Order: sequence, then C-alpha cells, then structure tokens
Amino acid sequence: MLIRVTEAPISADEAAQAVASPAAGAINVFLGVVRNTNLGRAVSHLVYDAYPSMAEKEMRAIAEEAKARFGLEDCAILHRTGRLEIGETSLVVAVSCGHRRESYEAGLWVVNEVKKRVPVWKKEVWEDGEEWIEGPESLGMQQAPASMQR
Amino acid sequence: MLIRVTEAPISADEAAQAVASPAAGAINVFLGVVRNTNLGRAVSHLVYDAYPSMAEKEMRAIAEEAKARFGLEDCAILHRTGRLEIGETSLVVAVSCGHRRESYEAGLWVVNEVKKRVPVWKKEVWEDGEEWIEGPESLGMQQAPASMQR
Amino acid sequence: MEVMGTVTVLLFASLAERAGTRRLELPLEDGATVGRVRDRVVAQFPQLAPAVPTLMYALDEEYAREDAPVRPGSTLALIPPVSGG
Amino acid sequence: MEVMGTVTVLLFASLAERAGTRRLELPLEDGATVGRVRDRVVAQFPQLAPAVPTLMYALDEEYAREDAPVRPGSTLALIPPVSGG
Repeated sequence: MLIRVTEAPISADEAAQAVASPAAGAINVFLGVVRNTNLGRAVSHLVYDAYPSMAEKEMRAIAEEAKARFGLEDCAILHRTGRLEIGETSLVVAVSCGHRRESYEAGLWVVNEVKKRVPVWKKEVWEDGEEWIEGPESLGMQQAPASMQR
Repeated sequence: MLIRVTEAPISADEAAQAVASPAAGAINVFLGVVRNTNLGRAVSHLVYDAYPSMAEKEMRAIAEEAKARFGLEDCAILHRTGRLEIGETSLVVAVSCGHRRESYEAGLWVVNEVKKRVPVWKKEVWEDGEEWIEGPESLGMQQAPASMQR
Repeated sequence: MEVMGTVTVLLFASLAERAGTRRLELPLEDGATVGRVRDRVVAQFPQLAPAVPTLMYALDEEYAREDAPVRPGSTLALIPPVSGG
Repeated sequence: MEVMGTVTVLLFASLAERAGTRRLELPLEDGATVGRVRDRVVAQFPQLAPAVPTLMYALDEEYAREDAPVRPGSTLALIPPVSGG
C-alpha cells in the first residue's frame, strides 16, 4: 500500500506499479491535475500545504477502508505539496482489483474521501491575487461522520 | 488523440501525458492487466490477435464519440497484441476533462465500448490447453447497433 | 457467372488457426455479397462452419451486414466475437 | 489554574499565513480541552477569530471534538476546511 505526501513529482506509472498484483485484472489510476482556470478565473499556479503525518495517516485509513469495501487487491494514494504549475499532478490514486467496474467505483470513492478528509489545502494564485481555498467538499463544511469524532 | 495497436509494452504515463491539457483538472487512466485466473482456472499467459487497421479505426471512433458525449479534453486508447504474461498491461484507456466525476464515467464508457466492438481477440493459455475467448461482451453476442451496420 | 476481380478475405483468432491461414484471395462473382463470399470461404474450409452463427463481418474496415454487396478489390474480414481489453 | 506541561499547536494554510507562524507551544492548564486551547490561540492571534466557525481539530493526528481533553505533550492541529486533490 503506497501512501505518500511529498514535494517531489508523482506519476501514474509509479502508482500503477505499486498496486499491481497477479490477481488484478483492472487497475484504475486517477490524476488530479492543476487546471488553468477555476470558477472562470485564470489560475497562475497553486501552492499546496499539508499536515503530512496526519495526511498520510488519513490516506492509509481511506485505502484500508476502500480495500475492505470494494474487495481491492491494493490501493495507492500520493499527494504532492508545494508549488505546482499548470498541468502538474497534485494527486494520484490507484486501485487494483479483479474487474473493471469495481476499479472505477472504488477509485472515485477514494478520490472523494481524500478531498473530504485528508488535511491538505490549496492556495490559488492568480495574476492579481491569491486565496486559500476552503473547499465546499471539506468535512468542515459538512456533518463529520461519527467515526471521525472522539 | 493517441490511438495505437502495438506489440510493444504500453504504459499509464504515456497515455496520461498524451491526454494532458491546460484545461484538464482530471485524468483517468484504466489499465487492463493479465490476471492469473479466469473463471476459476489458472491462466499461464494470454495471446492477443487483432485486425490492427480496423481496430485503430474503431478505437478512434470510440474516442471521438467519448469526447463529444462527455465533453472530454482528450482521449487515448492503446491496445497491446501478441503474447502477454501475467501482470502485463493489455489495454490502456486515458481520458482528460475538467472534473473527476466525468473522468470516471467517460473512462468506463470507453473501456466498455472497446470490449464490445474493437476487433481484438484473446487466447487463454493454461497449463493443459488453450482456447480463444469469444466474449459475452462482444457485439457478436448482442444486438449490433444500427450505426454499426450497413 | 462472370468473374469480376478479387476479394481479399481476412481470418483472425480461432478462424485463422482452424483454417491455417490469415488471408485468402478469392475471385469475385457478379452480385457477390458478404454472405456469399463467406459461404465460399466455408466451402473451402468446412472446419469454419460451426463458427458462422457467431460471426460479424467487416468490409473495408467497417462492420457490414451479410447482404452488403462486395465490390472488386474489397477486403472482407470475418470477425469472431471480440474479446479485447 | 495549575500548569501541567505544554501542548503543541499546529497552524496550516490561511491560519499559518494570518498568524505568521505554523507552530506554537502553549502551557497546558488543568481541565484543558480542544476548545479551550483554541480560545487561547485566538486570544493570542485575534486575526484567526473569523476562521473559528469553520475549523475542525486534530489531537495527535486524529480528528477530535471541541470538548476532547488535551493531555500534556499532545499536539493540537487547527484544521481549516480541507481542499486537497
């Protein structure tokens, strides 16, 4: 189970190879990539901040939950931090399993969970300003599940 | 639009890079991989045959249709032929678009279409025999859509 | 029957193995259709007969029906149920 | 109020920028909870007050509620709405 928060570039191949298994017929890899616009505004670049140790802990919990829930062979989650230019990859999620449909369902589930509960933040930088995004997808904007409270 | 039927290895990174676009926030890559079992039987390796020129034509048609249907930035489809060992990648489908949900929906749609109508065939080789698979997913086992007949 | 050029027939996968060839050149008769050319192939390779009910056809790289006319110089592919991916 | 060791407070993203620091060490009082430590941080950095309604909290790398007790040596992270991916 490859889990990593890193300032170094991350790639589809590394994640795909990490989840490879003789019993896996399907590998689904998602790349979150820096777009040149958001909500109609031109983006210059992004800066990602993270709480790395907790982010990796949450990513590992998500990967374990996905394996159990979808019967995956394996799951990898990589998140990059620091300054990212347009076209660079910020997130890689790879899942492997027997058949293709579950690979898509599981992959999307993992990406959604990452966006909800992994402590990573992005700052959008435009030509004329910048702002930390406090995402509507965050659990901070939703009801936190009981399992995440103590 | 990267479309290729080839005997050479194919990779997630090549397909992901081929569909990259400044307007793409999401890239989804699917890898079809040779499993060590099928329907409970141990597989030694696979041999893929293809009608390469027509296969590439069908793959291009599927990619164009996917771009229009899902508003994709780009789509790549790579299929390998010849002998493939367990763990080797037979199919790579990559799609790029604005947001993640469409990337998953579009990717699965493309993979399903490839399996239905691209003229490629696999032979399963077991320790004690071999058989060309004539797949239940093939259009030959279904009603062919009017658009595919003349 | 007047001979009007030739048609190239392509065989793949199990068909190619059973016939022992991947490619035939057949003389093309007046009024030839996909189905009639297919019948000529099966007459030459009776071991392909069991596969006929499962076949689809491609004329010059497009899926075609059995009653589609075959023109001289065309390529007809006999397409078993596909199993790529 | 008896002082009972310290708590490490971590700030990220907009909070770190507004406070001008990513890390504080605060003396820990008897009966300290996540909410009380947070209030001490806001007293020191009033510019963080507007963010408080959106915050979540992590104690020693696990999400925690405001009424969770804070033990000496703990690390409390103030977590703005996440926006990774």
